[in-house]
Amino acid sequence: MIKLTQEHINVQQIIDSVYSNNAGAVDVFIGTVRNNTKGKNVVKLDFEAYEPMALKELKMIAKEAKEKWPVEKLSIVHAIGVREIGELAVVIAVSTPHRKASFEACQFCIDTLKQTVPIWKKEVFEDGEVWVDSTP
Amino acid sequence: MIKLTQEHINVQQIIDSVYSNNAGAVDVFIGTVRNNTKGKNVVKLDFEAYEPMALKELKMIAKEAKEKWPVEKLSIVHAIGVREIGELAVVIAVSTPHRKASFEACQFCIDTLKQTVPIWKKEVFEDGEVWVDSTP
Amino acid sequence: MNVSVLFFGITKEKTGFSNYSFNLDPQSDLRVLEEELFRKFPKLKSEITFKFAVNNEYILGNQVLNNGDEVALIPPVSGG
Amino acid sequence: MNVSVLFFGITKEKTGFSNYSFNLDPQSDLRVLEEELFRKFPKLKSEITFKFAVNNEYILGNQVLNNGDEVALIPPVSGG
Repeated sequence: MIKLTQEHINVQQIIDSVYSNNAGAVDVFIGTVRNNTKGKNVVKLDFEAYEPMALKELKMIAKEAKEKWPVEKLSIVHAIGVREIGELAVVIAVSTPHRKASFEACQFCIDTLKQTVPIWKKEVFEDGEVWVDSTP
Repeated sequence: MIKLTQEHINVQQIIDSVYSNNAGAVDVFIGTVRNNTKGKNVVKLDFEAYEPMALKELKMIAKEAKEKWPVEKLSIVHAIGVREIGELAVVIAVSTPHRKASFEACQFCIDTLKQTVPIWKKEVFEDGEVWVDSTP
Repeated sequence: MNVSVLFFGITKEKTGFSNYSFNLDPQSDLRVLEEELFRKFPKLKSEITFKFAVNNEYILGNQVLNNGDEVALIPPVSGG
Repeated sequence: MNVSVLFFGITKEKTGFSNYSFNLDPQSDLRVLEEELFRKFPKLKSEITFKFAVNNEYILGNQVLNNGDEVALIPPVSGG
Protein backbone atom coordinates (compact mmCIF):
# COMPACT_ATOMS: atom_id res chain seq x y z
CA MET A 1 0.00 0.00 0.00
CA ILE A 2 1.59 3.26 -1.18
CA LYS A 3 -0.60 6.31 -0.73
CA LEU A 4 -1.08 9.92 0.29
CA THR A 5 -4.13 10.66 2.36
CA GLN A 6 -6.14 13.62 3.58
CA GLU A 7 -7.69 11.31 6.19
CA HIS A 8 -6.37 10.16 9.54
CA ILE A 9 -3.79 7.42 9.11
CA ASN A 10 -4.79 4.04 10.50
CA VAL A 11 -1.61 2.30 11.72
CA GLN A 12 -3.24 -1.06 12.33
CA GLN A 13 -4.49 -1.21 8.75
CA ILE A 14 -1.01 -0.49 7.42
CA ILE A 15 0.59 -3.11 9.65
CA ASP A 16 -2.05 -5.64 8.60
CA SER A 17 -1.18 -4.89 4.97
CA VAL A 18 2.40 -6.18 5.37
CA TYR A 19 1.89 -9.35 7.40
CA SER A 20 3.09 -12.45 5.59
CA ASN A 21 3.46 -16.04 6.72
CA ASN A 22 6.95 -16.00 5.21
CA ALA A 23 7.99 -13.03 7.31
CA GLY A 24 9.18 -13.31 10.90
CA ALA A 25 9.81 -9.59 11.34
CA VAL A 26 7.90 -6.37 10.77
CA ASP A 27 9.40 -2.97 11.44
CA VAL A 28 7.07 0.00 11.54
CA PHE A 29 8.10 3.64 11.58
CA ILE A 30 5.55 6.23 12.67
CA GLY A 31 6.23 9.94 12.30
CA THR A 32 4.03 12.00 14.60
CA VAL A 33 3.49 15.73 15.00
CA ARG A 34 5.63 17.01 17.86
CA ASN A 35 4.56 19.92 20.02
CA ASN A 36 7.84 21.75 19.46
CA THR A 37 10.66 22.30 16.98
CA LYS A 38 13.99 23.87 17.90
CA GLY A 39 12.50 24.93 21.21
CA LYS A 40 9.50 26.69 19.67
CA ASN A 41 5.90 25.59 20.32
CA VAL A 42 4.19 24.07 17.29
CA VAL A 43 0.40 24.37 16.97
CA LYS A 44 -0.04 22.14 13.95
CA LEU A 45 1.54 21.10 10.63
CA ASP A 46 0.18 21.48 7.12
CA PHE A 47 1.47 19.04 4.48
CA GLU A 48 1.36 19.79 0.78
CA ALA A 49 2.43 17.35 -1.94
CA TYR A 50 3.02 17.28 -5.66
CA GLU A 51 0.85 14.22 -5.60
CA PRO A 52 1.55 12.33 -8.85
CA MET A 53 5.30 12.82 -8.50
CA ALA A 54 5.27 12.07 -4.76
CA LEU A 55 3.52 8.77 -5.45
CA LYS A 56 6.02 7.99 -8.21
CA GLU A 57 8.95 8.71 -5.88
CA LEU A 58 7.43 6.64 -3.06
CA LYS A 59 7.03 3.71 -5.44
CA MET A 60 10.67 4.11 -6.49
CA ILE A 61 11.72 3.97 -2.83
CA ALA A 62 9.70 0.79 -2.31
CA LYS A 63 11.22 -0.74 -5.44
CA GLU A 64 14.76 0.13 -4.33
CA ALA A 65 14.15 -1.28 -0.84
CA LYS A 66 12.93 -4.53 -2.38
CA GLU A 67 16.07 -4.73 -4.51
CA LYS A 68 18.37 -4.15 -1.53
CA TRP A 69 16.67 -6.29 1.14
CA PRO A 70 14.53 -9.47 1.11
CA VAL A 71 11.32 -7.53 1.65
CA GLU A 72 8.10 -9.54 1.76
CA LYS A 73 5.73 -6.56 1.81
CA LEU A 74 6.15 -2.82 2.21
CA SER A 75 3.62 -0.04 2.79
CA ILE A 76 4.09 3.73 2.97
CA VAL A 77 1.30 6.15 3.82
CA HIS A 78 1.90 9.90 4.13
CA ALA A 79 -0.50 12.56 5.37
CA ILE A 80 -1.61 15.51 3.24
CA GLY A 81 -3.26 18.58 4.77
CA VAL A 82 -3.45 19.78 8.36
CA ARG A 83 -2.31 17.57 11.24
CA GLU A 84 -2.60 18.50 14.91
CA ILE A 85 -0.11 17.65 17.68
CA GLY A 86 0.09 13.89 18.22
CA GLU A 87 -1.45 13.04 14.87
CA LEU A 88 0.37 10.82 12.39
CA ALA A 89 2.35 12.32 9.53
CA VAL A 90 3.78 9.17 8.00
CA VAL A 91 3.71 5.42 8.57
CA ILE A 92 6.09 2.94 6.95
CA ALA A 93 5.81 -0.81 7.53
CA VAL A 94 8.18 -3.45 6.18
CA SER A 95 8.04 -7.21 6.60
CA THR A 96 11.09 -9.42 6.06
CA PRO A 97 12.08 -12.98 6.97
CA HIS A 98 14.53 -11.80 9.68
CA ARG A 99 14.69 -8.71 11.84
CA LYS A 100 17.86 -6.93 10.74
CA ALA A 101 16.59 -6.37 7.20
CA SER A 102 13.27 -5.01 8.47
CA PHE A 103 15.03 -2.27 10.45
CA GLU A 104 17.44 -1.43 7.64
CA ALA A 105 14.79 -1.32 4.93
CA CYS A 106 12.39 0.74 7.03
CA GLN A 107 15.07 3.26 7.96
CA PHE A 108 16.16 3.46 4.32
CA CYS A 109 12.58 4.29 3.32
CA ILE A 110 12.07 7.12 5.78
CA ASP A 111 15.57 8.55 5.21
CA THR A 112 15.07 8.54 1.44
CA LEU A 113 11.51 9.85 1.68
CA LYS A 114 12.81 12.88 3.54
CA GLN A 115 15.35 13.56 0.79
CA THR A 116 13.47 12.92 -2.42
CA VAL A 117 9.69 12.89 -2.12
CA PRO A 118 8.04 16.19 -3.09
CA ILE A 119 6.11 16.81 0.09
CA TRP A 120 6.35 20.04 2.04
CA LYS A 121 5.61 20.73 5.66
CA LYS A 122 4.44 24.09 6.96
CA GLU A 123 4.93 24.57 10.69
CA VAL A 124 2.21 26.67 12.25
CA PHE A 125 3.24 28.49 15.45
CA GLU A 126 1.20 30.65 17.76
CA ASP A 127 2.66 33.76 16.11
CA GLY A 128 3.14 32.75 12.50
CA GLU A 129 4.02 29.94 10.12
CA VAL A 130 6.96 28.78 8.05
CA TRP A 131 7.67 26.29 5.28
CA VAL A 132 10.29 23.98 6.73
CA ASP A 133 13.76 24.21 5.11
CA SER A 134 12.39 26.71 2.63
CA THR A 135 15.19 29.24 2.74
CA PRO A 136 18.75 28.75 1.43
CA MET B 1 4.19 -1.33 29.42
CA ILE B 2 6.47 -4.32 30.06
CA LYS B 3 4.67 -7.64 30.14
CA LEU B 4 4.41 -11.30 29.24
CA THR B 5 1.04 -12.50 28.07
CA GLN B 6 -0.82 -15.71 27.38
CA GLU B 7 -3.31 -13.69 25.33
CA HIS B 8 -3.12 -12.43 21.77
CA ILE B 9 -0.91 -9.36 21.54
CA ASN B 10 -2.69 -6.17 20.54
CA VAL B 11 -0.23 -4.04 18.54
CA GLN B 12 -2.40 -0.93 18.45
CA GLN B 13 -2.63 -0.90 22.24
CA ILE B 14 1.15 -1.11 22.56
CA ILE B 15 1.71 1.66 20.02
CA ASP B 16 -0.86 3.83 21.80
CA SER B 17 1.06 3.27 25.05
CA VAL B 18 4.19 5.02 23.71
CA TYR B 19 2.72 8.06 21.95
CA SER B 20 3.94 11.33 23.43
CA ASN B 21 3.49 14.92 22.30
CA ASN B 22 7.22 15.40 22.82
CA ALA B 23 8.04 12.54 20.44
CA GLY B 24 8.17 12.89 16.67
CA ALA B 25 9.15 9.29 16.01
CA VAL B 26 7.93 5.86 17.01
CA ASP B 27 9.63 2.67 15.90
CA VAL B 28 7.78 -0.59 16.37
CA PHE B 29 9.24 -4.06 15.99
CA ILE B 30 6.86 -6.98 15.60
CA GLY B 31 8.12 -10.55 15.68
CA THR B 32 5.68 -12.94 14.04
CA VAL B 33 5.56 -16.72 13.73
CA ARG B 34 7.00 -17.75 10.35
CA ASN B 35 5.78 -20.81 8.52
CA ASN B 36 9.31 -22.15 8.13
CA THR B 37 12.74 -22.28 9.73
CA LYS B 38 15.87 -23.40 7.90
CA GLY B 39 13.67 -24.72 5.11
CA LYS B 40 11.48 -26.85 7.37
CA ASN B 41 7.73 -26.25 7.76
CA VAL B 42 6.72 -24.93 11.16
CA VAL B 43 3.24 -25.72 12.49
CA LYS B 44 3.35 -23.51 15.58
CA LEU B 45 5.60 -22.21 18.35
CA ASP B 46 5.32 -22.72 22.09
CA PHE B 47 6.93 -20.07 24.33
CA GLU B 48 7.95 -20.77 27.91
CA ALA B 49 9.36 -18.16 30.28
CA TYR B 50 10.94 -17.94 33.71
CA GLU B 51 8.43 -15.20 34.30
CA PRO B 52 9.75 -13.17 37.25
CA MET B 53 13.29 -13.16 35.90
CA ALA B 54 12.12 -12.48 32.32
CA LEU B 55 10.21 -9.43 33.53
CA LYS B 56 13.22 -8.27 35.49
CA GLU B 57 15.48 -8.64 32.45
CA LEU B 58 12.98 -6.84 30.21
CA LYS B 59 12.86 -3.95 32.65
CA MET B 60 16.66 -3.83 32.66
CA ILE B 61 16.65 -3.61 28.85
CA ALA B 62 14.15 -0.75 28.97
CA LYS B 63 16.25 1.03 31.58
CA GLU B 64 19.43 0.63 29.56
CA ALA B 65 17.72 1.88 26.37
CA LYS B 66 16.52 4.96 28.25
CA GLU B 67 20.07 5.62 29.44
CA LYS B 68 21.53 5.31 25.95
CA TRP B 69 18.89 7.14 23.90
CA PRO B 70 16.45 10.01 24.56
CA VAL B 71 13.50 7.64 24.88
CA GLU B 72 10.13 9.20 25.69
CA LYS B 73 8.28 5.92 26.23
CA LEU B 74 9.06 2.27 25.65
CA SER B 75 6.88 -0.85 25.73
CA ILE B 76 7.78 -4.52 25.36
CA VAL B 77 5.21 -7.32 25.26
CA HIS B 78 6.20 -10.96 24.74
CA ALA B 79 3.94 -13.93 24.15
CA ILE B 80 3.86 -16.96 26.43
CA GLY B 81 2.30 -20.25 25.34
CA VAL B 82 1.29 -21.53 21.92
CA ARG B 83 1.30 -19.24 18.88
CA GLU B 84 0.15 -20.28 15.42
CA ILE B 85 1.67 -19.16 12.10
CA GLY B 86 1.21 -15.43 11.58
CA GLU B 87 0.52 -14.73 15.25
CA LEU B 88 2.63 -12.23 17.17
CA ALA B 89 5.50 -13.40 19.37
CA VAL B 90 6.84 -10.05 20.52
CA VAL B 91 6.12 -6.35 20.05
CA ILE B 92 8.50 -3.55 21.02
CA ALA B 93 7.57 0.12 20.60
CA VAL B 94 9.83 3.09 21.31
CA SER B 95 9.08 6.78 21.01
CA THR B 96 11.83 9.40 20.74
CA PRO B 97 12.03 13.05 19.65
CA HIS B 98 13.80 12.16 16.37
CA ARG B 99 13.78 9.09 14.19
CA LYS B 100 17.34 7.78 14.34
CA ALA B 101 17.17 7.11 18.08
CA SER B 102 13.85 5.28 17.73
CA PHE B 103 15.36 2.77 15.30
CA GLU B 104 18.53 2.31 17.33
CA ALA B 105 16.77 1.90 20.67
CA CYS B 106 14.17 -0.50 19.26
CA GLN B 107 16.81 -2.66 17.59
CA PHE B 108 18.88 -2.65 20.78
CA CYS B 109 15.85 -3.93 22.71
CA ILE B 110 15.07 -6.85 20.41
CA ASP B 111 18.75 -7.78 19.98
CA THR B 112 19.31 -7.77 23.75
CA LEU B 113 16.02 -9.55 24.47
CA LYS B 114 17.15 -12.41 22.25
CA GLN B 115 20.42 -12.70 24.18
CA THR B 116 19.42 -12.25 27.81
CA VAL B 117 15.73 -12.74 28.55
CA PRO B 118 14.88 -16.22 29.88
CA ILE B 119 12.24 -17.16 27.33
CA TRP B 120 12.39 -20.36 25.31
CA LYS B 121 10.79 -21.20 22.02
CA LYS B 122 9.78 -24.71 21.03
CA GLU B 123 9.29 -25.19 17.30
CA VAL B 124 6.56 -27.68 16.49
CA PHE B 125 6.92 -29.38 13.11
CA GLU B 126 4.63 -31.86 11.39
CA ASP B 127 6.91 -34.71 12.52
CA GLY B 128 8.21 -33.56 15.90
CA GLU B 129 9.30 -30.63 17.99
CA VAL B 130 12.51 -29.03 19.20
CA TRP B 131 13.61 -26.41 21.74
CA VAL B 132 15.40 -23.80 19.64
CA ASP B 133 19.16 -23.50 20.26
CA SER B 134 18.91 -26.11 22.96
CA THR B 135 21.91 -28.22 22.01
CA PRO B 136 25.57 -27.19 22.25
CA MET C 1 4.74 26.45 -27.38
CA ASN C 2 3.16 26.27 -23.95
CA VAL C 3 4.58 24.81 -20.75
CA SER C 4 2.65 24.65 -17.52
CA VAL C 5 4.62 25.49 -14.38
CA LEU C 6 3.51 24.26 -10.95
CA PHE C 7 4.47 25.93 -7.66
CA PHE C 8 4.54 24.27 -4.25
CA GLY C 9 5.30 25.29 -0.70
CA ILE C 10 7.50 28.35 -0.47
CA THR C 11 7.53 28.81 -4.28
CA LYS C 12 3.74 29.02 -4.26
CA GLU C 13 3.89 31.46 -1.37
CA LYS C 14 6.51 33.69 -3.01
CA THR C 15 4.84 33.77 -6.44
CA GLY C 16 1.24 33.78 -5.29
CA PHE C 17 0.46 31.15 -7.93
CA SER C 18 -0.07 27.40 -7.75
CA ASN C 19 0.40 27.19 -11.52
CA TYR C 20 1.26 29.51 -14.39
CA SER C 21 1.43 28.91 -18.11
CA PHE C 22 4.45 30.17 -20.08
CA ASN C 23 4.50 30.68 -23.83
CA LEU C 24 8.03 29.93 -25.03
CA ASP C 25 9.75 29.71 -28.41
CA PRO C 26 9.99 26.16 -29.77
CA GLN C 27 13.16 24.34 -28.63
CA SER C 28 13.39 26.45 -25.48
CA ASP C 29 15.14 24.70 -22.62
CA LEU C 30 14.95 24.90 -18.81
CA ARG C 31 17.45 27.79 -18.74
CA VAL C 32 15.16 29.84 -20.97
CA LEU C 33 12.18 29.02 -18.75
CA GLU C 34 14.22 29.87 -15.68
CA GLU C 35 14.98 33.35 -17.11
CA GLU C 36 11.30 33.89 -17.77
CA LEU C 37 10.44 32.73 -14.24
CA PHE C 38 13.00 35.05 -12.67
CA ARG C 39 11.74 37.96 -14.81
CA LYS C 40 8.13 37.32 -13.87
CA PHE C 41 8.80 36.37 -10.21
CA PRO C 42 12.04 38.03 -9.04
CA LYS C 43 11.72 36.57 -5.53
CA LEU C 44 12.36 33.10 -6.98
CA LYS C 45 15.88 34.25 -7.83
CA SER C 46 16.74 36.21 -4.72
CA GLU C 47 15.00 34.51 -1.83
CA ILE C 48 14.76 30.75 -2.30
CA THR C 49 16.26 27.65 -3.82
CA PHE C 50 14.48 25.00 -5.85
CA LYS C 51 15.02 22.18 -8.30
CA PHE C 52 13.10 21.53 -11.51
CA ALA C 53 11.01 18.48 -12.26
CA VAL C 54 9.73 17.93 -15.79
CA ASN C 55 6.77 15.58 -16.18
CA ASN C 56 7.23 14.20 -12.64
CA GLU C 57 10.98 13.63 -12.94
CA TYR C 58 13.81 15.55 -11.30
CA ILE C 59 16.03 17.26 -13.89
CA LEU C 60 19.43 18.07 -12.45
CA GLY C 61 21.03 19.63 -15.54
CA ASN C 62 19.34 21.28 -18.47
CA GLN C 63 16.75 19.86 -20.84
CA VAL C 64 14.93 20.98 -23.98
CA LEU C 65 11.24 21.46 -23.29
CA ASN C 66 8.31 20.33 -25.38
CA ASN C 67 4.89 21.80 -25.91
CA GLY C 68 2.60 20.63 -23.11
CA ASP C 69 5.37 19.76 -20.65
CA GLU C 70 4.52 20.05 -16.98
CA VAL C 71 7.36 21.72 -15.10
CA ALA C 72 7.33 21.80 -11.30
CA LEU C 73 9.41 24.00 -9.03
CA ILE C 74 10.55 21.77 -6.16
CA PRO C 75 11.82 23.68 -3.13
CA PRO C 76 13.70 21.64 -0.48
CA VAL C 77 11.36 18.81 0.50
CA SER C 78 10.33 18.32 4.12
CA GLY C 79 7.97 15.35 4.29
CA GLY C 80 8.02 12.73 6.97
CA MET D 1 19.80 -26.31 53.89
CA ASN D 2 17.33 -26.44 51.05
CA VAL D 3 17.60 -24.88 47.61
CA SER D 4 14.86 -25.04 45.06
CA VAL D 5 15.96 -25.67 41.48
CA LEU D 6 13.81 -24.67 38.50
CA PHE D 7 14.04 -26.25 35.06
CA PHE D 8 12.95 -24.66 31.78
CA GLY D 9 12.83 -25.64 28.12
CA ILE D 10 15.29 -28.36 27.26
CA THR D 11 16.44 -28.75 30.91
CA LYS D 12 12.84 -29.48 31.91
CA GLU D 13 12.52 -31.93 29.05
CA LYS D 14 15.78 -33.75 29.86
CA THR D 15 15.15 -34.00 33.62
CA GLY D 16 11.41 -34.52 33.49
CA PHE D 17 11.01 -31.96 36.30
CA SER D 18 9.96 -28.33 36.34
CA ASN D 19 11.39 -27.99 39.85
CA TYR D 20 13.33 -30.09 42.30
CA SER D 21 14.43 -29.41 45.86
CA PHE D 22 18.01 -30.20 46.90
CA ASN D 23 19.17 -30.62 50.49
CA LEU D 24 22.77 -29.36 50.69
CA ASP D 25 25.30 -28.82 53.44
CA PRO D 26 25.42 -25.27 54.76
CA GLN D 27 27.87 -23.05 52.82
CA SER D 28 27.51 -25.17 49.69
CA ASP D 29 28.14 -23.27 46.49
CA LEU D 30 26.95 -23.57 42.89
CA ARG D 31 29.69 -26.08 42.07
CA VAL D 32 28.40 -28.39 44.80
CA LEU D 33 24.86 -28.04 43.51
CA GLU D 34 26.09 -28.67 39.98
CA GLU D 35 27.66 -31.96 41.08
CA GLU D 36 24.41 -32.99 42.73
CA LEU D 37 22.49 -32.05 39.59
CA PHE D 38 24.80 -34.03 37.33
CA ARG D 39 24.59 -37.04 39.67
CA LYS D 40 20.80 -36.90 39.77
CA PHE D 41 20.30 -35.94 36.10
CA PRO D 42 23.29 -37.18 34.06
CA LYS D 43 21.82 -35.83 30.80
CA LEU D 44 22.35 -32.30 32.08
CA LYS D 45 26.08 -32.92 31.90
CA SER D 46 26.33 -34.81 28.65
CA GLU D 47 23.63 -33.43 26.38
CA ILE D 48 23.04 -29.74 26.97
CA THR D 49 24.46 -26.42 28.08
CA PHE D 50 22.95 -24.02 30.57
CA LYS D 51 23.74 -21.09 32.83
CA PHE D 52 22.71 -20.66 36.45
CA ALA D 53 20.51 -17.91 37.80
CA VAL D 54 20.18 -17.47 41.56
CA ASN D 55 17.16 -15.53 42.81
CA ASN D 56 16.44 -14.18 39.30
CA GLU D 57 20.00 -13.10 38.57
CA TYR D 58 22.52 -14.63 36.18
CA ILE D 59 25.58 -15.98 38.02
CA LEU D 60 28.53 -16.35 35.68
CA GLY D 61 31.12 -17.59 38.17
CA ASN D 62 30.54 -19.41 41.43
CA GLN D 63 28.52 -18.29 44.44
CA VAL D 64 27.81 -19.59 47.92
CA LEU D 65 24.18 -20.59 48.27
CA ASN D 66 21.80 -19.82 51.13
CA ASN D 67 18.89 -21.73 52.54
CA GLY D 68 15.79 -20.96 50.50
CA ASP D 69 17.63 -19.76 47.39
CA GLU D 70 15.83 -20.24 44.08
CA VAL D 71 18.25 -21.56 41.48
CA ALA D 72 17.20 -21.72 37.85
CA LEU D 73 18.86 -23.66 35.04
CA ILE D 74 18.86 -21.34 32.02
CA PRO D 75 19.50 -23.12 28.73
CA PRO D 76 20.29 -20.88 25.71
CA VAL D 77 17.40 -18.44 25.46
CA SER D 78 15.37 -18.15 22.27
CA GLY D 79 12.69 -15.54 22.81
CA GLY D 80 11.61 -12.96 20.25
